[in-house]
Amino acid sequence: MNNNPYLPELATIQEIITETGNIRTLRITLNDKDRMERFTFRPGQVGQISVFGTGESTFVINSPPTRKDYLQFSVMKAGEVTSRIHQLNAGDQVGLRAPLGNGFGFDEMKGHDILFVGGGIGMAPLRTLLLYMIDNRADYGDITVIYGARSPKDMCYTYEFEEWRAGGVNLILTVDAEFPGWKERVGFVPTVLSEVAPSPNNRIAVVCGPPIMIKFVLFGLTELGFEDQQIITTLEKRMKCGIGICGRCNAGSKYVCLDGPVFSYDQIRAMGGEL
Amino acid sequence: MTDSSPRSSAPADQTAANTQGIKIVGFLCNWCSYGGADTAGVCRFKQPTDLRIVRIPCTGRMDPLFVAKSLIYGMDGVLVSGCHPRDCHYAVGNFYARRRMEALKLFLPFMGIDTRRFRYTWVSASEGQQWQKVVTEFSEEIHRLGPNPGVGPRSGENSKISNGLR
Amino acid sequence: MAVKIFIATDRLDSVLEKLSTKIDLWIPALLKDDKSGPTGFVPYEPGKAVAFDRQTTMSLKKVLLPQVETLLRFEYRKEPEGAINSTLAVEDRREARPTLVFGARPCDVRALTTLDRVFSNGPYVDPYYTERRKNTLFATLVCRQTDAKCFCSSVGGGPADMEGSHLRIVRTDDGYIVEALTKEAQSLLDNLGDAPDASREKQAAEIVEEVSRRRVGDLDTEGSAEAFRKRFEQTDYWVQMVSQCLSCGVCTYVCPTCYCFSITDEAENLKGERLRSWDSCMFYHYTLEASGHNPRPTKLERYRNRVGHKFSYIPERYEGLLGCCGCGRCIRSCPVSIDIRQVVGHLKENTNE
Amino acid sequence: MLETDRIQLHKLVEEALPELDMMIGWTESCDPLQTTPVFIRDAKLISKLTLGPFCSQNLAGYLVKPPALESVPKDAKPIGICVKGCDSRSLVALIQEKFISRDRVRIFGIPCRGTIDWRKVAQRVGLSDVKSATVEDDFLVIDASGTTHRIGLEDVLARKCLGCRYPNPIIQDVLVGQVATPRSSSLETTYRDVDALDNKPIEERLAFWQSELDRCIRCYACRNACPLCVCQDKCIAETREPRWLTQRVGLPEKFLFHFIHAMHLAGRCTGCGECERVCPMDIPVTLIKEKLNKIMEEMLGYSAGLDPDGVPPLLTFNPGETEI
Repeated sequence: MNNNPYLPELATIQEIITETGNIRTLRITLNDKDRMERFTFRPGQVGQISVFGTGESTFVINSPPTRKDYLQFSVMKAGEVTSRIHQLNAGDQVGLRAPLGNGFGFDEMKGHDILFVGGGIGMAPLRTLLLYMIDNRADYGDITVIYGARSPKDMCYTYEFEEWRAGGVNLILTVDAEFPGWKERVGFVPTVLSEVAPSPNNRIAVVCGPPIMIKFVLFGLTELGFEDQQIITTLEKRMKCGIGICGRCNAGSKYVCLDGPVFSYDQIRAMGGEL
Repeated sequence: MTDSSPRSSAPADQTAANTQGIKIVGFLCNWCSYGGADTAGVCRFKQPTDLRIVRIPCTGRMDPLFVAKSLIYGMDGVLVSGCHPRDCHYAVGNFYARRRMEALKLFLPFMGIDTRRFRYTWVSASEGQQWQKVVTEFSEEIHRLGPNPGVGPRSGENSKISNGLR
Repeated sequence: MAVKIFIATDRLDSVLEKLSTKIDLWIPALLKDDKSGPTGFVPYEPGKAVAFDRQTTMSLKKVLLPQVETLLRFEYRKEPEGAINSTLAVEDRREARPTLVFGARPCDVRALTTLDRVFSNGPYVDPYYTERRKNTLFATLVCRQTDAKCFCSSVGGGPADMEGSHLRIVRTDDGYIVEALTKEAQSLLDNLGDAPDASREKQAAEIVEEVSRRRVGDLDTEGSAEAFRKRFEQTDYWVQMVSQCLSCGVCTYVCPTCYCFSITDEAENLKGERLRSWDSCMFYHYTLEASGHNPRPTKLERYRNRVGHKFSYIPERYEGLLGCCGCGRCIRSCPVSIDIRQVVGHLKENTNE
Repeated sequence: MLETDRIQLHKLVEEALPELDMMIGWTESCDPLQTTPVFIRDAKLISKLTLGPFCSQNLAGYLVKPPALESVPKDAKPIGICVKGCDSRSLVALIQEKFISRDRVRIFGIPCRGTIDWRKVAQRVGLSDVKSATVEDDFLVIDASGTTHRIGLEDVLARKCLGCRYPNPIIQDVLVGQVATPRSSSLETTYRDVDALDNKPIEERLAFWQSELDRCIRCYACRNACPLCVCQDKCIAETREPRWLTQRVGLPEKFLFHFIHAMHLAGRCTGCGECERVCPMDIPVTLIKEKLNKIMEEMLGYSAGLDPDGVPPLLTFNPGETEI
């Protein structure tokens, strides 16, 4: 990065994929080819995308560092900036400040079995780590993914599911209610989790999704015998600077933008409330 | 609303040259005055060109905020026009508006804003000629008043966009 | 090079005028034509009334962290050849000019240690603050106007504390003795006045000596961080302490160590700016997420966060540093007379109750 | 006399507290010239309640901006509240607009002889350290920096008090102390400051507000202290969608904010003066609302907060008023 951490690098949207009714995936490249070549990051690190004139917002880089043709971000339409992003087209310019945040401890996860539990847009941060592990498949044991969405229409990355399965991933899909033509599981993610009941032995669980899902999944994992430090999740907060200065994204003394967004469950417990 | 930097208050008799950039915003109710302006256009009545029209569903939608923001940020005049009282499409919208607009009109000068820059009036959809009269008179009045000096610069220190890039 | 000069009271303005030709000069001044009205730091103008007789209403943080400043300018340019895509240019031009704040107070200067840690000492360095900071000198008054709301000695400072200051100002019976404390400050005093005579110098030394001995405030902050963590979940405590809070931004805006800010874009047509502006953790919108979720939805969580930030989070993050300089402004300006000393002081009482 | 009233208040609250969810009143603060609001559930704290000219805060706002985290259940016991004349008008306005129902409040009405403006005290005794302040008859006795000052109360009353027409509560369940005499009975006296500014040329009015509003730091204390500013977290000053105001600190932002603040209170403002009292930059923001109050009285014959069954004039209309 340059010496002004507030100054975004210019980037161009190469491709936009419509994932669901309110989620779009952007594939962008930095305009500076050299920088794009040298750009490195850890899975789970985030970027601040600028739409100049509207503002900045934080998204996880959900393509893995092992695949560098573009940087991928999935954006759910919610507020001012995300609505603006949804109006952009391929070829449009945005600003990018990345990589920011801590990312997943993928090295410490080596040799372990992995359980991913994702809900809705929460699959985005998991995808980067999942693809990284597929690209380094020998380093990891069993990889099980439980991915749930409200309906099949609300599921992201459906076009990749075959690739994931081919990469040696036990992919379990579920939707909240019966849907015509749906052949996979039906039921809420926490319920499916207790049905699948993965063994906590030598396993790390990585969880991301809406707060209510996280709450019950954490409960379910504890039931299954997972220790707090075996459970990893990512936090979200309103952010501005993204570099641990502006003060708003704190949970206790930790800044989600700088010390996170990835935390283990025991770390989160130590932070106190206000999540 | 673009440039709001303070313009020197103009002398009383304005020449055509220094009132060229005059901007007037008109908030017109959809059912009557917008139709009235349309009628005036269809009848090819000659109208001043410095009015920018914002169509609102009813003068009952008129928030004094719209007028205040326009005048504070340097619009030279604000005209609000709706259905004649008792003719409101929604029965009572303009009755509410009337009280609000009158209060605003009396309030503006207290803050140092020339109340002549704001006018509210009633014009029905068939009154093309009336519309022509209203808008011509208001425009002439604003041209007489000259550019709106505004309430002051946007920021003492940092906000001049004009000295930006290049 | 002058090390120490005497300025007679009636010559102060002419000396400041001379000084302002050497360097950008900020002084504490009346903001309203009322001798007991609000005061703050303003760029020097000849004839402007200096307000040396009391602590300013607004702190000097705006010299280094303006209430609003431009971080970036951007402009979309249409390609001349009719291409649909416009090009985008972004720049972060900034300028920090040599500046002197004449008439700071020890508490205000001490507050900068918190800001320095946050803005300049990583992991990321804020170039806007840091460049201004490097270019700014402080001439600090030995403070003899402490009142019942001051508590600088409780948080590591003191009314004669010159840490971080470049010049010391001592107000004597008939004027001011200004002494350069660092090399870089000495040249500023050249040709501004004569060295003080022996009797004045003696008086100044006595004043410094006397003020140095003063202990201002009796808040004991030892162990506040742990006590805060224990109190964190005790809603009753916070209900009792801050029910009267109005959730306005006064305490944070007058506070010299409150630095939290917002970043917003403002554009007109194809051009615009990215602005940084003061924000306040007392505001609902501060933490409101796009989803509608707000982790600090009421004033209780918000006030708790302010106390926690100053007395627990900052110390925990930054090697024991406190986020409070004891200036007492938040107490003085609070519309409902909330006293942060009580809130912090009671943290440790009967925690197990 | 104050002491008698205080004892009477304590006694009345003591009797009432078992039937109350909570009692909202004033208590002494770290500042001898100002009280702080207090919320009492525990009978032991009743003795801390105080009244008198230092009780400047209008407590009515707390009824719509609850102090506790949890929202009050529908069947909860009534809340007791101390109100001065002007505060009671805010309460009436809140009842009119159905933000609070009359039977949810137990009103302890306190006739008011004016509240003290600490700034006026500072003008007289300097800004040196005020150690203690007491009221003796019509005098304020101040001990500051070792000197005792005796100041006539009239000289240090808040600006709004000087033109007060309603020192006695408009509604109450119990009255504490003796009925007070209004200081003003005419629009001329009440709106003296408004007229003074109105009599100046328009350029001077603009210059006046430019110099006053320039000091605004946009802390929104005036808004948050206002009992009738009920939009609170949805205020147009902070919403980004739609974005009415930027974060800039130029005069247009400040003008627009105060303009809207006042317009939203047209026909609702009861002139309690809280906005002006809480302003850390000493901007006469109540004056803006006073002008609108005057307009409402002259144009529509309406004065806010006097009739619990009335309707604020901008929330209703009269088809017949063709002259406006």
